[in-house]
Amino acid sequence: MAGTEGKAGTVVFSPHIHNRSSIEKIMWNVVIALVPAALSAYHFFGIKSIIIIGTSLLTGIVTELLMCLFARRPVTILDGSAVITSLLFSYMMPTTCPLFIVVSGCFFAIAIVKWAFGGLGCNFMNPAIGGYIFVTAAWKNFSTCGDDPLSVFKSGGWNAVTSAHFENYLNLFIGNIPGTVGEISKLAILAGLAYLVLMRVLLPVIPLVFLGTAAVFLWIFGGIPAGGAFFTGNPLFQLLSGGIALCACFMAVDYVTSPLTINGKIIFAVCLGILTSVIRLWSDFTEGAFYSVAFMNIFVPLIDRFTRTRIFGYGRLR
Amino acid sequence: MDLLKITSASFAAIFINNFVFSRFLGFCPFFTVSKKPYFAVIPGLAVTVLMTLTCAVLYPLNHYVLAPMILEKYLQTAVFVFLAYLITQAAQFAMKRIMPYSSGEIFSYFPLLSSNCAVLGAAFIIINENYNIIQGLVFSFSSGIGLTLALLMMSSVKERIDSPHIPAAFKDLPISLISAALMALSMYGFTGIFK
Amino acid sequence: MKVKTKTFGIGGIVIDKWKFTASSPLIKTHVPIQVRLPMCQDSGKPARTLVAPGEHVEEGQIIGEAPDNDSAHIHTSVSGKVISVERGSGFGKTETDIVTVATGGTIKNWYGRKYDTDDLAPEQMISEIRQAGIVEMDGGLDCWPAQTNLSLKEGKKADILIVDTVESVPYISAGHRILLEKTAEVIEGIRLVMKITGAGEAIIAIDEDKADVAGIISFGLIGLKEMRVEILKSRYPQGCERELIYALLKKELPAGKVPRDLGIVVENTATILAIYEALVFKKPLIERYITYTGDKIEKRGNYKVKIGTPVRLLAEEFGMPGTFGAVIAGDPLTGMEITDMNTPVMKGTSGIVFLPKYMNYKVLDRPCIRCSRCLSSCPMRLNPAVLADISREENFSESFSLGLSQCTECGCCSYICPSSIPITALIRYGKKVLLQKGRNYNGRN
Amino acid sequence: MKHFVLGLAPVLAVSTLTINGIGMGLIFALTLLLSSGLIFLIRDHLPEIIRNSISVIIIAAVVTLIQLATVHYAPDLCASLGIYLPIIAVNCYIYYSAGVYPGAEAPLKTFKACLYIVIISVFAGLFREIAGKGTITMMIAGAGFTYDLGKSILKDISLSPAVVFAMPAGGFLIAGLVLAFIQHIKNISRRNKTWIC
Repeated sequence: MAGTEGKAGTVVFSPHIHNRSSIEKIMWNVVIALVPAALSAYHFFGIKSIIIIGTSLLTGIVTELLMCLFARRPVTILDGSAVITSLLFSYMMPTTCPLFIVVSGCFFAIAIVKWAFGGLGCNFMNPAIGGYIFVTAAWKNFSTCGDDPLSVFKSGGWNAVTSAHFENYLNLFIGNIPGTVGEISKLAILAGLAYLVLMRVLLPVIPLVFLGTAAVFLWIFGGIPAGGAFFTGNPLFQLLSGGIALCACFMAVDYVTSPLTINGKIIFAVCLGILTSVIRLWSDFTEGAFYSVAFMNIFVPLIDRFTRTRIFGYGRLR
Repeated sequence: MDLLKITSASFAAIFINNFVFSRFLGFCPFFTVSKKPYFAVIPGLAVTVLMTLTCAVLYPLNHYVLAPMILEKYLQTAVFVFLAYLITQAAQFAMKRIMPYSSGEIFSYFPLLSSNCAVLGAAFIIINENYNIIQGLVFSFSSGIGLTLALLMMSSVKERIDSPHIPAAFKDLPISLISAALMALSMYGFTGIFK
Repeated sequence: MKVKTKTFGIGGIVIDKWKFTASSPLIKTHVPIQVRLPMCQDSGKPARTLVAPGEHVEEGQIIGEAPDNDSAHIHTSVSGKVISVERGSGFGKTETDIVTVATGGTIKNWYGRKYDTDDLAPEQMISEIRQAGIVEMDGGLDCWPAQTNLSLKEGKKADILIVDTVESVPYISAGHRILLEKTAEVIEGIRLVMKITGAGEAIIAIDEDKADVAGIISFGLIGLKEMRVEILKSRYPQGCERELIYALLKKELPAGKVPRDLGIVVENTATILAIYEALVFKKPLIERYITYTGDKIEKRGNYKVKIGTPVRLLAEEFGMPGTFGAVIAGDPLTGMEITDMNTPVMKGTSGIVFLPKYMNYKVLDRPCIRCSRCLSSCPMRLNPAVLADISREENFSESFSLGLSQCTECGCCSYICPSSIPITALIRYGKKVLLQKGRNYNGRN
Repeated sequence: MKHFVLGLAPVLAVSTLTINGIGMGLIFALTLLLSSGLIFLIRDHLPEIIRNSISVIIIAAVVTLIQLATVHYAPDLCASLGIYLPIIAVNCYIYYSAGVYPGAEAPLKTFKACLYIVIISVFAGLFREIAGKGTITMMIAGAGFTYDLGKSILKDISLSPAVVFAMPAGGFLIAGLVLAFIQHIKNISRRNKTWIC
């Protein structure tokens, strides 16, 4: 019975009941929330996208198994975290991506970013994002998409967007555009987020603040790089193109790599929004959301340290 | 316009050409930093002040003493190293006088001497790149801020990599190096912003 | 009529109540054939044993003398012969004497004569309460003796008496039944406690689940201006004194303080009834109401049992399910698991609960995924996962700023943790080690 | 061990080309050998108050000599090593083995460390160039060769090199992984002796 295991065995053991929530329930709920994006990828890209997703899944699961054996831990494939990482990683890859990049990125994500730190819950960076920044640094031309609306906008401005017929917001929203495997359909991503919120897996604080901040920032400064004035950006186009929706709804909200308290989450998300806009507008990279999450993940323990809640009964002594 | 250039140069020195993540300087403080952010920021700022000070001393020395006498080829390294050593020793002494209680705790595992390669590296980079004195000062100051940022990042991450869950093979230095790799990769996203 | 319900701030959990026995009336049990009486049933020091094997004892006789003012006397609950005095540990406490008495002899009628309490001074009443060995019978194992809770500093008076009838924990319903069936006695008891402490006001805090009680109490309070009823939201841990005070008065109890430092006295229903009986009938604490409950128990209900009755005898009398996960003394969230069925009912035992197998807590101790559920369920606004970590590593350098000693061990974090980390048990261990190292709540030696 | 690894920073910084790695390793090892040998000889005869200062000056002098020699014999190598050549003078492992940092190393250990430094530099340079650029460069003072693996072996360059290994992040990564491997072996064999000693 519950009680006499470990050091805690020497004290009275309580409570004796549990609400029977588990890591598996949370993780597989996230996997379910990721399924619509895969379906949309199949609908718009056909079998190519499924090959990439499948390769990533296989690599992820095999790597997880190997790392469990290497670290002499119980095999944790069934807890679903490796599946989530592989799915998210494959969603960030373009359909033209060679498979060896998918394999090596997914291996890096799970073996180095997650397991070198001790497995689930110990990593400081989201594994999928870690894999993404690795492959974009290693094989930039193969692992980023050249013809999605955001790249077209960045290289040619709004005229290029209209000439490529990307100005239809409905198409952008549904996903009838070129892009990476999972990020194209914002509808599918939002459906997944809605499912997670309904199942009480998470509070939508980070996605809303992240997208809101990015929208405001991109509206104010969006016209500057092209030589325009302030307040001439097009936040709707910016939010509907690129991977910001995927990033905000699935990467930034990762339990392990986001702050604990609500205040911390808000600070985190505001920084994410600003960094994403800065990288999108001025950097060499087209999509800043993933890089900004990678950068802010480093500061999460610091944010946690500075947003501790005031303990009940502290601070009002006498 | 000049101000804009200076600002962008200093931001580039902080984010893109970060001393730790792209120049491999300042390793010793970076890998020995503690988890308390206070203990990362104070030494970082001390190094910043030290770097600016060293630059302010060494730059005129190089330009007005060594260069006219055509000695820079022969004496530059020796003079720079020795002066930087003296300045760091003096700074350490001064710090112990200014804050006798906390500095003992901070600098016991973090001797300012260990930041010597960052201090000297800044001076050599300034000479190598033919910066003028203003550029040199801005560069060394912002590089110091970049080093402080790196220390802050490492102290933040220390909270996770000090945990007992890290596999035995990766404990301590390997995991710190891998974390540094991930940090460097994430800083890579800023390329192109400050040219 | 819509009553505005009050509750505490952040944290807490909503939990299924499983109050199967809320409608079963209080029943007096048979006198057991033997009782086992541990000499330490409260948070104070163990009592000194006064009897030897073979001696005859009368019901209500003091057999264990409290060494100081912060401990409680132990009385024998039956007349009979002392069989043995043995050393025994367990019950989550240090090793103490356990006196076993075999029943045989007269059964006293305590309710024969009513004593007059009007001309008793508060000090006299407190000494009578001490003589009766009354403790706070709120279900916790470390229950304070009542006289400690009631005696304020010299010359000081309490402002408010809070009567805790909340019972926010699952299963337990004895307090509810006491309030329902012994309303007059409880109100008289409240009057007495107010007289002892000098409180000018009494607030009876009632859970919104117990609407029937609220009506009856309000009816009983007609004409008593100094007492009023407050309805509280049904949330765990509403019964903890810190949360209760915050919910009712919006006052935070500072760290390291007890309610009586703020002029507040918190008493629960069972204790008030015991104080009433001790003062009016001069009856020591030898019986208490417990809830005997669990799945598939025919005779589950609220019973008046002699203190010291082994659980084995209760199980023989009321039956027990064929398979069960655990037997809990007290409530399932803060109580103690019984591994030895000879464990007696003690002064602090509020119930005996047979948990079904599927509900039993399993320690999986998976890695923490930082879901922050424990953080948002903690009523003390702590970070339980981090506290569990530092307790596990015995690294207490930051224990003060993280508030390790502020944990009330309510069990919300363990209940809600998806990784099934035994957070509460780890924190309890950490507090114990910290205490052994001689640190107090503010981290100084 | 910690000082040794941290002292490898200049090797990590320049080892994006094979020849740079080899050159840096040799220069580093030579400096270490000369300076710690000289300091070991005279150290005990110096009064304590100027001991460290003299040690620093000796190290700087040795580095200057080696720098002048490099400029003379291989100016292109000196140019590609850049600031990392003079920076060796404040390398923490050299300070450590010279006794400027507490806990000086025995001279025999310094020999071993030199050997390790050369091996590590060669392999770091080779691996990082092959993985990051797909070439092997052995050009020194205008002589030597550059061997393109992609063109000569694979013909069809479908497996493009991972640029990340030529970047600083790749240096960190390789160092971390190699170190982890060494620690793993150390844990398995459970030797009490430290790795380099």
